[in-house]
Amino acid sequence: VHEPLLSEKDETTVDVREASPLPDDLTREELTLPAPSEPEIARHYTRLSQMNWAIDSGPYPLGSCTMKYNPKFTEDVAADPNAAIHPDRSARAAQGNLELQYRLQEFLGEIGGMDAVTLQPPAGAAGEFTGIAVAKAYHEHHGNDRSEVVIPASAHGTNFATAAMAGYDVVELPSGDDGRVDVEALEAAVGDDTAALMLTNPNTVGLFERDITEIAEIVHDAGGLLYYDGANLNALLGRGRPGDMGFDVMHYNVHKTFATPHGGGGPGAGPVGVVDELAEFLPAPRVRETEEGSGYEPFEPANTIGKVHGFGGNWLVLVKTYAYIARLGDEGLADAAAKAVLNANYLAERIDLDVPYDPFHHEFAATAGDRDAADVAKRMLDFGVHPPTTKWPEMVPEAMLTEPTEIEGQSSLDDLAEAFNLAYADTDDALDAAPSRTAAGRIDQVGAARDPRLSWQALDGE
Amino acid sequence: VHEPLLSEKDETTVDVREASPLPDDLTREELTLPAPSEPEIARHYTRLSQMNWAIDSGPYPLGSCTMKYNPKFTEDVAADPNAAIHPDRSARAAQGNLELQYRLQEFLGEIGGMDAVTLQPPAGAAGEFTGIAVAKAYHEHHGNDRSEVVIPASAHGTNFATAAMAGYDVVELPSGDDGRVDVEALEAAVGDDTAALMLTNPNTVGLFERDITEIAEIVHDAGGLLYYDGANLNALLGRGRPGDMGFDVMHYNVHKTFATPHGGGGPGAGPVGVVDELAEFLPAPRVRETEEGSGYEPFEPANTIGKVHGFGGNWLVLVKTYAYIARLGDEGLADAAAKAVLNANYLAERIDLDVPYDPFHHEFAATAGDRDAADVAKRMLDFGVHPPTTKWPEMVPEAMLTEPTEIEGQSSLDDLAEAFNLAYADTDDALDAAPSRTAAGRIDQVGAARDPRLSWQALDGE
Amino acid sequence: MYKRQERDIRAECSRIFARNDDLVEFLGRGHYGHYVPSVVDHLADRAEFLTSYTQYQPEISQGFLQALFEYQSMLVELTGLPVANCSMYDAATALGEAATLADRVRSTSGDVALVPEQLREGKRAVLENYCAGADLSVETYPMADGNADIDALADRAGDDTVMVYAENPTVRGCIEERLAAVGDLAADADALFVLGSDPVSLSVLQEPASVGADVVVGEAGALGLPTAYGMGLGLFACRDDFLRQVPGRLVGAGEDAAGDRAFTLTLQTREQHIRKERATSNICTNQAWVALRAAIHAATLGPDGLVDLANDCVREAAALADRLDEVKGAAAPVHDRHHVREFAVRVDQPAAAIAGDLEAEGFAVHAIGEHLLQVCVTDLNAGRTDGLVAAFEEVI
Amino acid sequence: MYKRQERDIRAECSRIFARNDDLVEFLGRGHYGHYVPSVVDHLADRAEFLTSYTQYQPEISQGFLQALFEYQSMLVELTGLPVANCSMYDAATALGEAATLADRVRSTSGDVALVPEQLREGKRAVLENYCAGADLSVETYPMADGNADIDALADRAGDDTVMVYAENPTVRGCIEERLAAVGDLAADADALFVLGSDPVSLSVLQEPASVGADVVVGEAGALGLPTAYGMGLGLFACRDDFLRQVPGRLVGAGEDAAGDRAFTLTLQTREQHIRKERATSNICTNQAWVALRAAIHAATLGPDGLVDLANDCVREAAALADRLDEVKGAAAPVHDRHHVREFAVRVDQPAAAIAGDLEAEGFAVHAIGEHLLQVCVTDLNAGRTDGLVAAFEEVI
Repeated sequence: VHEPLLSEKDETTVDVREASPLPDDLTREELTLPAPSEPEIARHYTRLSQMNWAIDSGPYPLGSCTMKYNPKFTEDVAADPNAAIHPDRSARAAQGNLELQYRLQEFLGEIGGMDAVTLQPPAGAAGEFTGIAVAKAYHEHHGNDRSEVVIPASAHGTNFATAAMAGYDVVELPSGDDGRVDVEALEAAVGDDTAALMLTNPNTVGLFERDITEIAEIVHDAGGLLYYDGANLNALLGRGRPGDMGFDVMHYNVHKTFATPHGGGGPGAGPVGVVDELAEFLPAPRVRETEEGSGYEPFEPANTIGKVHGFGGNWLVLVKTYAYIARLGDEGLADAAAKAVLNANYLAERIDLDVPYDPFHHEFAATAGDRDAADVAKRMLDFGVHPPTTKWPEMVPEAMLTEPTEIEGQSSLDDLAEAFNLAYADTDDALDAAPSRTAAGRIDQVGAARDPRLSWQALDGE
Repeated sequence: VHEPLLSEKDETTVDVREASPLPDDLTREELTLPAPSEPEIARHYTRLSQMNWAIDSGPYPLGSCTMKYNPKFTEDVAADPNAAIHPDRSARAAQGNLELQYRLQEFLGEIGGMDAVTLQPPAGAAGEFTGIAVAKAYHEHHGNDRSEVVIPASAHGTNFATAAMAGYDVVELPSGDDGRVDVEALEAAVGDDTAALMLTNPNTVGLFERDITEIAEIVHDAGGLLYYDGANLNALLGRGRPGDMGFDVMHYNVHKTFATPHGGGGPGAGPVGVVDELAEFLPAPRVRETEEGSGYEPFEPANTIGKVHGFGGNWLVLVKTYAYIARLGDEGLADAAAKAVLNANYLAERIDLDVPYDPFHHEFAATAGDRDAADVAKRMLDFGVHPPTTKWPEMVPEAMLTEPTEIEGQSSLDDLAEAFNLAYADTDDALDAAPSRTAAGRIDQVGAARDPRLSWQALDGE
Repeated sequence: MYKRQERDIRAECSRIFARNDDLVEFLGRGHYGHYVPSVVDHLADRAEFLTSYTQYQPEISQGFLQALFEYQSMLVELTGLPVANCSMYDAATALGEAATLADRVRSTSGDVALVPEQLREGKRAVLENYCAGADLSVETYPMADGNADIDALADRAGDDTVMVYAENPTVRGCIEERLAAVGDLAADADALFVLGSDPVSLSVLQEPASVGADVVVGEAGALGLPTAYGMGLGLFACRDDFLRQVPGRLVGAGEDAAGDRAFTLTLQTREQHIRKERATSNICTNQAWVALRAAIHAATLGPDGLVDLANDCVREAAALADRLDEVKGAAAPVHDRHHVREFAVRVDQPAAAIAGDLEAEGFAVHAIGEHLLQVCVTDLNAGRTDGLVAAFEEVI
Repeated sequence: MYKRQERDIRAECSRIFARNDDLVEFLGRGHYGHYVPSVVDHLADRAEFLTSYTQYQPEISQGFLQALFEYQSMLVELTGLPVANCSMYDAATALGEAATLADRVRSTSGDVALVPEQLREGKRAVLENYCAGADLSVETYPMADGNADIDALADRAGDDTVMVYAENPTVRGCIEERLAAVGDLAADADALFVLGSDPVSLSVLQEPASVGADVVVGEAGALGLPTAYGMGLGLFACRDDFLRQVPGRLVGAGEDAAGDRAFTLTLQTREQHIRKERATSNICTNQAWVALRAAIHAATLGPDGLVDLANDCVREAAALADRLDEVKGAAAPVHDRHHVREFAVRVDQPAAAIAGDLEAEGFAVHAIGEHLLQVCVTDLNAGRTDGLVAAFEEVI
């Protein structure tokens, strides 16, 4: 299976200066790009799409990345042309969009147990950056010049990168033997320099941080803030709220928690919720009801950090988020979380791999033991499923971090388990040769990185 | 590649009487059907779709069936919820739909050179039935009780079946040596009993009936009507109009001529155009401007044959037809026809098979000679294209009736030619074993017909 | 005709369609709108389905063939009959094809197709055209309080009868209470019993096979299609005996060269492209894609959802009739029967005028007689009945 | 929060969005709407694209990887720079990332990012937040009649400068006439020259590489996206030297086990999931699907269509400015430059009041100063300029 590059089908060069009303010194000379017909375009992208796995193809149990089915009707809601207005309209002329933003702020606040929400961050990592920037603004506003952010070793890479981007030093907190935060280590790590502790709960091996109340107390006593990474919020819905556990700031990953499509990498959305004390630092604008209560208006929080996106973030994604939450309601969200946990536990029970840490919730980190987790994953491709996240988190050797999510039925979980078990038990040769039933064979990623060819121009003459 | 039946994934039985507000003697006892979740449904149909060739997959050169690319925007036009009204609305409340119907009637009349058009027939064959019924009503109205319809041997099977459905005897007209209507044979065949001659022009081997004026004279002199089968109208656009050639009745195949999607078998639409003398017999209602000219109204032609569809036909398809014609305009339609002819001639030039009849227009009937055309076709599947229509028309031995249409570019025509040539030159064993690269191997159609299993219920216990 | 940009055509058509009045439709009479879940559009619109041709090369058409096989299977369950084709154009043409089938399989015994007195005009008109070619005449039998008048039918049916047609629900939404008697009468006359219905009603009403139906026709577009200005999906199912006389396409299961199950169009020797003037029908292009939509819609509902939807159609109709009955000058339902979705309303004033006044208030209903209206309620307009009742009170 | 049916939510949201006024928007300032051909939606909405995840298993993700590779290639052609990533969130965050790149590659020489005096507020605010973490300060350089004031910039740029940012077209739609001079100044200061633009403008304007741009950022959502209430697609391209310092994802061509060309995410050691706090950015989820849309849109236009579109943006802006200039009390364009899409208008009366009055007439324009409006015309609203001119005449 192979589809030529568009440039291999056709390249057309236009003499720009001939065509342009502009003086020659303001224009380029020519432009060379493919000029396919609509039928050629349709076939090109149709074929490409057929060379691509998706949640609509089958199981996609990427632990922590959380890939779940996206209800189709949310696409129709977001496609409403009335919603696709320019962001620079006056508030008076954009009451519909402002109302939806307001409603979603309210939904998210309620779900997270947070007092104020911004929808602006265009992805989870942007949400982290926003949250940490808000925390920083808070400390600075109160005259505290804190320099460190504490992050458990098992945390997402984004946590570390975010803290660094915000100008903080990172203090890495080793995991306890049970896979959770080691409270004593935490006590040792936090202090006057601690701006925040960033925590994922359930954590990245699916374990609930049982000592969360104590953890919150330790951080707060040191004058730090507690940051909730929303990556695993989907496991908690209807059973607990970060705000109620003592978290001060959090971000929501809408594609992980609220089934917005991931689009092969994005767009996402990473709204941030905070407790009252931090609300005045949130990005501008937020949306509130007008005083007369007859409409909605944007407003600038008193000590806003400014902006984290040129406009209001990834609007179309936010609309889908709203539609998803409205569809499920409290009851449906709680069901989704419960079923996600049930499915993870059922699947773990059915596979032959060990799962060192438990009781886990919506995901589990199995270990491939003396097999290479990446090889096992490649072999799973041959059995018609997408494999789990591999070799992460590092606390589990040859980890296969698995999250089937609530959407899989029993037969699909059984298929997944079978793929796990067949691949895990397969011969070394079979694993080395895997995948063998896919559009492309095993790709030499080291080679690709050694000699980067990042455009069709770079392939010319090959 | 295999996707289980929905019933193999799940079957759920509902106790209808328990649930129903109706008395038990008016209801069924139970209902047993699959009850999949939305994710399961999405995956089921996504996988099924991926097991299906389409014009968006690649070349689809089905001669006479005419399969061409359908511009995507026409789907959006047809999806307008404002257009999806109930057919029983008053005319006053349906002015938009009536206007579009009126405009399309006008477009089609102009394209065909016809004085009056009905949009009601829901497919080409239904158009034929309508046209022949109109012809019959015309004859009966004038006191002529004619019993025969003359049809060239090379015509579509629908022509014969239509004439029989309308209660006519079929007189089959053998083709002349040049593949066209034999004028002498025609003179011998028509007479007082002739209600109509049904003709496809260009005919089904792509030849233009050069003697059309003489043919028309012969039929008209005998008191018969000349029926134009619109299957190949796409070859004539911008170069000739059936009305100008002496045809009295015609149908339009909108998916063949105006690129409406064929939907794996339908829906289509088969509008019928007639000359003035026949307008009073068309199905009811048609649409006209109101006398004040401020709006549109349905009306019943004076001696209407009644109805050929419960309502106004396949509305969504008609909307796409309108949008397509509006997009291309006269110029674009003429271009499409010219390019279709050019493409057919280019392709014929590139293949190693003989093409006995020429000069052909938009399609040609190659002959596989001493190879079995159906086997060659199966082998072509392995080379990534859809094969042409095979073994028809019968006047060409082992015919491969090929119509690339205007949408293919040169590289795609070259791919097609290569598939033709590779398959045609392949070994008998390879042809027997073909196809070998498809989701299913060669299917035993004789066996399937011998032991018909037409539902999953019929498979139970297997 | 000058060439225009797609953007301009979209804008133009959008303007044209906006000229349809913004009405709440309480319209039915055999053509129904139910909410079509979004997933139906998204899946049926996949290019591999929408832009494919008839499955002449089954090896690369397994997906659509399987979907149509599943559609046929759903109809087999709903009708209790073992054979369902993979679509006709609409209910009216399916009825026409049933008549020509009757003519073929019962040709020695007569030339009359009996249909109920209360029947959609358009459906009857289509039937007449199909019957004309087969030299059949269409005649009616009377109805009694919205149901087939069994006694009158017994008097009428006889040696000249090749087909007896009944509908359940009837065009006025009434549930037939003595269908088995109709079936018996047809059998006694050696006529085919052709029953008209739709897949939503069939989810709860008596199984056609159990009342002796030989053929079931109807509007399967009640699933999967919006009202779409009358576009439809002809349902056609029948007994095994008629397998080789069925009009339209059939998908069957078979085997491929490797012995694996595979699907294919089958029994094609019935069809026009092979049998020409001796074909069972001239149908070629059918409504395959609409059948796909109906199958997807049915899957989203599942049997529970189908039964719930049908039951709601019964309950909502009864509830709305009760409310309209309270309006002074209106009486509903006219017929003392159980109803599905719709029912007739008797009004003191001229019905056409009232329908016009209701339209001015933003509601569309049928005027079906001098003093008869008809009102249809489904999940789509059930939330707007308050407005309709208020409008009735206003205009009567 | 109670659970609702999809149908009810669709109806509710439809009602909510209908509360946005029905305005003809002449709005731009860096965020543009062009007509997006229907085929873009149909193809990008294919579930295999829309519902896929990041391509961590390239063997079953070749389709999206190739599409992104083609997107990168298109940007390489448009910018003349050899490296383009496969998306950032939007123009503002891409600018922020450019600043942190400058900080990393030029960290020894200073801590100032120089930006034009005339710059979108929001873009600057985002840049400030990115700079804050890197201890950079954002400072402005003056503009002269809508272009960078080269002399003032020469005075300002120096050892403390790590980056000089310019836009072409500027936020007021002016085409910069001395970009090469800006590039020289930046080079002299050993600062990165970061140029902001968009793919439509780049189709005709000077190739960034030819004027010395080190990095190009901007809003690539001018292709493929409607205005979408500000949702965007961050364009990011740069010189080869910075390959291992690029933020965001890169798709590269490589080989599979059979030696066939295959695509994969590459140079991932730059990224947060491997490099953690030493990553080039914290970006993870990006705008891949929007990049796919932009690539499809560009393919539908082809180079001819792109150049035509850009040229129309130049012509329409000039024509509209001429017409508004004739309105008494208005003068346009304010700057004596060539414009793409948009231009400033000086009005005698207070701009905010006039913008409000225009809104009441159904037209949205920007008020950008006490007596300054800004008007943006593209293919989407070019057919409505008569109305805008008439409204100007009415309200002024």
